[in-house]
Amino acid sequence: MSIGSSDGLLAGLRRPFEGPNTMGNTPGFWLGFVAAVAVLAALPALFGYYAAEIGAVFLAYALLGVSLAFIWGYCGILSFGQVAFFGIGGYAFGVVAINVPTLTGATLGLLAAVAVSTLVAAALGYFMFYGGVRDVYVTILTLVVALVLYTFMGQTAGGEWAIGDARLGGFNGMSGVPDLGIGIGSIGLEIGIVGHYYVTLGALAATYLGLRALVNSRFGYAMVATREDESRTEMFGYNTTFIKFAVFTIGGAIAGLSGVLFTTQNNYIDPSVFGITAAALPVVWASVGGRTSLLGTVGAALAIQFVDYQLALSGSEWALVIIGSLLVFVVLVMPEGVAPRLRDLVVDYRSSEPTPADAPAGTEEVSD
Amino acid sequence: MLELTNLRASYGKTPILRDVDITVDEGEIVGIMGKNGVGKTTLIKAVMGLLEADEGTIVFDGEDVTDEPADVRARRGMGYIPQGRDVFPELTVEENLRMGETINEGNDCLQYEAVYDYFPILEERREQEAGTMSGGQQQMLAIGRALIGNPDLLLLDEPSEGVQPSIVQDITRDLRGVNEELGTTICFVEQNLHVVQNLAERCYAIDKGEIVDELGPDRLESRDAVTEYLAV
Amino acid sequence: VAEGGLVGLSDGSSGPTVAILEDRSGTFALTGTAKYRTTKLAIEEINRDGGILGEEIEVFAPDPQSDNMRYQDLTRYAIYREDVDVMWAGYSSATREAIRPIVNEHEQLYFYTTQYEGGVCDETVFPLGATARQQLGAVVPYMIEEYGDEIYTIAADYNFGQLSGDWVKIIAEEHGAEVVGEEYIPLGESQFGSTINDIQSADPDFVMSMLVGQDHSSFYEQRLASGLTDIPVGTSTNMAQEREHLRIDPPALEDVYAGVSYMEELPTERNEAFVERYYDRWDDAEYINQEAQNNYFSVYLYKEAVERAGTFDQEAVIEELEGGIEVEAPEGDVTLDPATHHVEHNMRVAHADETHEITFDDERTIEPSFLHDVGCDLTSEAEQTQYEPADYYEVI
Amino acid sequence: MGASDPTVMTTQAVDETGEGSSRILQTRDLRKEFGGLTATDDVDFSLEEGELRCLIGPNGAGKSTFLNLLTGQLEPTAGAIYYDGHDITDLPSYERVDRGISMKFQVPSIYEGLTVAQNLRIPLQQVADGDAFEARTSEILERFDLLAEHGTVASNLSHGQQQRLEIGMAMALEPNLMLLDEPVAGLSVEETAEIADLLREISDDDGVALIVIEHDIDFVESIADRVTVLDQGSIFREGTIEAVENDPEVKRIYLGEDH
Amino acid sequence: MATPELLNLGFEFVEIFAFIVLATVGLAVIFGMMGIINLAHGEFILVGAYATSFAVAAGLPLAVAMAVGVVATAAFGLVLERLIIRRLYGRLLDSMVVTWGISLVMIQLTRIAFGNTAPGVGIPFGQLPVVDGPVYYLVLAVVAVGVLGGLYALFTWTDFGVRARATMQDEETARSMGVDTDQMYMSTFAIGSGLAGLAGALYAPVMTVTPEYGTSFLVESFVAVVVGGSSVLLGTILASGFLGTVNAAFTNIAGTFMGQVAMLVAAIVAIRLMPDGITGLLSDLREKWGESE
Ligand SMILES: Nc1ncnc2c1ncn2[C@@H]1O[C@H](COP(=O)(O)OP(=O)(O)OP(=O)(O)O)[C@@H](O)[C@H]1O
Ligand SMILES: Nc1ncnc2c1ncn2[C@@H]1O[C@H](COP(=O)(O)OP(=O)(O)OP(=O)(O)O)[C@@H](O)[C@H]1O
Ligand SMILES: NC(N)=O
Ligand SMILES: [Mg+2]
Ligand SMILES: [Mg+2]
Repeated sequence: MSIGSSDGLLAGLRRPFEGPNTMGNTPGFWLGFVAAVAVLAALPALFGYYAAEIGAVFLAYALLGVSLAFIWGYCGILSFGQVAFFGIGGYAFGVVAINVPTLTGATLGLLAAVAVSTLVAAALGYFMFYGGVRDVYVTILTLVVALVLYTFMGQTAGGEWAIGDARLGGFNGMSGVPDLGIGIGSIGLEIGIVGHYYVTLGALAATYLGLRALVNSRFGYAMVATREDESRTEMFGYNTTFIKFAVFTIGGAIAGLSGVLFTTQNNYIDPSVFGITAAALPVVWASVGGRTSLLGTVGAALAIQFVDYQLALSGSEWALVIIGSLLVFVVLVMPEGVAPRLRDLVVDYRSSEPTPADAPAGTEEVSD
Repeated sequence: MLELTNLRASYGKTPILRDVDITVDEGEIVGIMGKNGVGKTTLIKAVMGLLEADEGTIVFDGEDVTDEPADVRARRGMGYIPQGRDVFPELTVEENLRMGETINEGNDCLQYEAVYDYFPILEERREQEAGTMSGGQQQMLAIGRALIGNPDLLLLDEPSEGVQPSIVQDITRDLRGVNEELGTTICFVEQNLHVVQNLAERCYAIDKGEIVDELGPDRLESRDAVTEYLAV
Repeated sequence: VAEGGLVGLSDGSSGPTVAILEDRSGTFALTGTAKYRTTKLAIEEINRDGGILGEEIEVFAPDPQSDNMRYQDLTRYAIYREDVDVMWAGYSSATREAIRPIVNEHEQLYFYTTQYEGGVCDETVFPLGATARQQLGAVVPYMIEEYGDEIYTIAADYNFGQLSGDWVKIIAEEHGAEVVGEEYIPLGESQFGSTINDIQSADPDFVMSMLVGQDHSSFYEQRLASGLTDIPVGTSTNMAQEREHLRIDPPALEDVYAGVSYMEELPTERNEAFVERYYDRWDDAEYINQEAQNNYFSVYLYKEAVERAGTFDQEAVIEELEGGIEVEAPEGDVTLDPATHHVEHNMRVAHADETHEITFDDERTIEPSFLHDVGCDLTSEAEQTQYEPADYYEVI
Repeated sequence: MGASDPTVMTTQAVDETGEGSSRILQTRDLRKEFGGLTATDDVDFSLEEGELRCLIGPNGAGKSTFLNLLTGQLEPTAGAIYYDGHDITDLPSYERVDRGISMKFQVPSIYEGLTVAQNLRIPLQQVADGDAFEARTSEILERFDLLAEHGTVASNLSHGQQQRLEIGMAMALEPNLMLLDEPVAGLSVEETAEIADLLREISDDDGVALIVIEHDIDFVESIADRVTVLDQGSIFREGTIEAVENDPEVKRIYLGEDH
Repeated sequence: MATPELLNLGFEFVEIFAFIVLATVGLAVIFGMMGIINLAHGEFILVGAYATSFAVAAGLPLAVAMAVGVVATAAFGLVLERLIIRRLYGRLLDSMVVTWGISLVMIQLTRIAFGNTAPGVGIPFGQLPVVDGPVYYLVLAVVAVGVLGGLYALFTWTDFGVRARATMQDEETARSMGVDTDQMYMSTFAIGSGLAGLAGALYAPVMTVTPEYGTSFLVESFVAVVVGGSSVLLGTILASGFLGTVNAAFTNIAGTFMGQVAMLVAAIVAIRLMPDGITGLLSDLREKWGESE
């Protein structure tokens, strides 16, 4: 359908990323977007290694959040187990990179980790969706999968639980995970603290743009239709089972990537990434930021983790109380999350101006 | 029995009912007809208390019930048959009927047999989950459920919708029967010409949320007089 | 992520900054609170008589709340932002492992004081707690002598428990005894029905318990309710850490024998004086657990080393620590082993009777670790490893 | 009808059983049981291309069930469905739609959260894109008198508008066979007439075959080529509206006396 | 297998079965009936346990203390329903997020208020003669079955039960039938909470009562509800039986850990094979073969 005001080269560039399924289809939005990325890119220069090291972790979380917003907000699949793919990605990288302690290992590790988490997501997705498992049962099932991994990894302390030189390490976790790197043998690029920060930032931005393009494509509409009413959508000739399967798998791949970025930052991963607290975090970011808003989720992830971090430094016992209350408050007051609420405000504000045929309308409308 | 004076109601910002005045006397059968989306259901819901009146008063049985919630009005003796198939889908047919007794805590309710006489299919399917009944069967269940409680005032929203012609005729006849035998006052919304003509003693025509005409028995006789408010 | 040659930003004052990352809430608060308090006590004592090299010691001590993620954040902050000269951090081995990569990457002087599985051989890490070999080496032979040679092991299912289990096997073999049954219990589990059944049917001469955490401590109530108290229990973890003998009503811990380097009940003048100072400073305090005492004396170890080095520079201090230092600890005099960074502790067997009265039956000093045997010598080569008994012994 | 063994049923066979080769839909011994209840009882049904057939019958006769079997919403207990001479009995719904069957449900089911235009896009993007897409969109909006509402969220439409939108969405797929379950239930006489014209048009101008379930007998009169009466799961009568209407048995079980 | 081992296995089953049932019933009512995914279920259990522990510490007899635990939790649930939960009906996933927030807050507040352990409660009734285990576990099993029976009667036979179920399915219509639906929601939620409190109270003697106490119930309860399926009470029994058997068998063969994992894996497979739970499968079968009553 027609896209708002579009002429000239810039508009041409924007076209694939815009449509009624995302909010911010204006030059103003894109200016803001570029500015935000620029600010994030400047942080290490301003605050040094420390900011880079902490920031990279937050950005990895944000990427995890995006993987959930995509499948939950756009296709109605609430996975409470995104951390499963996150963790699998992290451990898989560790296993490969520890066994091949060269740049080759780091490179292979990245590829292998994403591949493995994608496959696991595909397997689980096939298992669930082609088995007729639906809505809340998907949610609980994914949560249970994460908890199974938590329980299982927790007891891999014994020496027998090793893959090559890589000890799974049980509750103590897997330490000595090498850094990210690209190359063969010793030739190539070893990615240090600052480099790692930029890689993570780049991955996040690229994923965001990619998903924007996807949700505004024909497939994007199919996703939204599936979310709104599955049986109806099937009656319009869509294979909704496959759509959900595909979306879930893509989500798993993204989560796996974020897991690699997280693990290589800490050089360490332990089973707590599969625990219920960790499992709930992406859900929290998506609900607070607005599950139908990829960017809102990113913002929420960064903000919430930053607040949590500050509270941790202060050593305050009240950290969890505050985070929890915030969550309850937001969901009660803004069921759709912060970003869509802001969007609605803007729409109301502009309501005098004529809105395009397919301008966002109605609370169930997807955005960003 | 029922008296509405300049009643106004709306969904959010959009006003639906404008200054509606209606009176229904004890033992009367009053029809309300109108095209789609003119506010018939809204009116019935406002009477039942499922929608708050913005202005005006609703007097039932001599009491001002304007500010009472629906369940209190129901226990005062209002029986309601919603438009569409609002049976409790996961309760059995019998449990649905049992719900009908709530309105006067089971006192002087009809016997189930009485209802089963009207709609034999309900007895046949006593144990079936209501949600799996056919459209028309659900409609019959909804009517039976309202009758069980033996209400003083029966509110029906398009009882003929999706019901086969012969049973529409039966229902029309049965409702007259109920009205005569139990003295139940009846107020119903309809678009089906036959029902309006055969059931109503008196009829209001509603358009765009306003009462635009009132038809006595004589004018109800004439097909044209009635269809005017259903068609044009 | 590793990056060579970092310089942390320095805070104004020239005095030493000490990080105390000990849990005052969460799962490990029970032990962490006391660890924090004894460390503070030692530092306050030192500051009161003039500090170190005439400098006041400054303290950075947020509460990590038993959360390993928080530990990682706080460790980074302590190193980058507070530029700490030394840190004490963590109760569980899992916590230690979570921060070890960061500590090693920044070559940060770090005291880990919990009794632990043993084997850590890092150039800047000083694991001063009694090792499994020391604690089990004290209690297992004693139990074999007293009760017989059939042992049933139950241990927390993580690295610490697993390795402790291996040590029980090794020591049993050395003393001609055998392990007839073994079960590893997930941390957080608190129902022992099936475990107790299995023990009953194996009917060992005694049980070795390396259970960890309050959830596990309900084993003792269920032991009592199932009439298992006729089988004595040896342990390296209970009583001295989480004072089960005081938290649980008698006689649930009747005939529990703990291999310990220290317990608050230790009837020596030096200890009684220490205990008195502690409760004067913290009147709401509940108990001084074993690692709390380790924190206390290791602060004095650090002071001694700095004064010998004449500087707070970490490399120099570590060199002095490796110069063979001895301090008068509440548990008795202890010496730091230069090669392995571990401590020769005075090991005892503490026995709880049906009223949970503690008596100390046996006393000996034991080689801290097998690290010499596997060739860990941090004085000659800088390593970052954790060795395991399997690296040296034939573990069945 | 002489039902030959379904397993050997082929396009050829269909043609032989039917008069002429213009048969678009046929069922063989189609059966659906719910527990002890037989909702569809060995139905042999067939429909010509472009024909407009009305399906009437008592409440609970099995009309909706029969339609749901055709769309694949329900799995038959036994029997077979042939569309265009091909056995589609085991095809999933979405593949049946790909082959040109589309449906409107008994209760209006549109995407309540989406605008009219977005609703329309879901089926339309299946068959058109680019300028063709734009063209078809406005064409359908116009034809179903929804141009003014194209930006409105569907849940705020009136009952009648929702019915029109849903038929429009079904039409967007450019089907050869369209199934409608009580399209005018709860519509005013006026709107009923509009829908009637629309359906005749779809049948005559677009040559789409239709099966329409409806209780409003006046409506049925105004549109049907032929009428099939279902009762207790099986075909009770079939023929022209006049023939059926005047059948005393049909009066007894369905229409009632005063008709 | 020799008889004593069989007895032990049987005893283990009873123990686990009772645990799953008691952990689940409260959730079965709140999730299964009201469509609220209560991730704070564990913390409701926690309330029951703390109330009981402190009541015992205050010198009340155990039975009374447990009653206190149940009532306290029911009251707590009532307040929460009025303040927060009632805004979440029909918002399945939102309810999940909100209640998770609530559970975070509750765990931490418990820690801040009561420190890290509640006073211990001894195990009553001593030990069994034949198998080595507390008599108490048998008591738990009896209570579990009793509770399920009582609930079944309440929700299927009494007017309250029918009205409550009707309200959950279609509030507006229920109200127009004269049902005070607010009160239905409140009392149903209070019942669910009270049952959670009961679990907390009954297990206070057996498990160490820490702020994380509730989390050890959460997994079993959700898995059981989901595997049980739409008809919640029957579902709870069947699911508990199924999961309990798997868990007991594997625990007996391969230890606590394998028992846990085996149970979870069994649950995953079960959900895959029976997307609508055991009771869903049953009604499908009835639709295929059985009489349509
Ligand atoms: N929940 C709602 N929110 C907003 N608008 C509504 C809502 N329900 C109905 N409306 C609008 O209010 C108007 C009156 O609706 P109502 O259902 O009373 O009409 P009606 O006369 O009953 O129509 P019908 O004959 O189709 O039942 C319609 O224009 C409808 O679109
Ligand atoms: N899922 C189900 N389980 C049990 N019985 C069912 C189910 N679905 C339908 N039925 C029964 O099958 C019969 C046919 O139902 P169907 O909905 O096809 O009737 P219909 O002809 O559409 O009636 P109406 O004109 O009232 O819509 C009815 O008796 C109904 O109760
Ligand atoms: N070191 C321990 N007890 O984890
Ligand atoms: Mg209406
Ligand atoms: Mg039907």
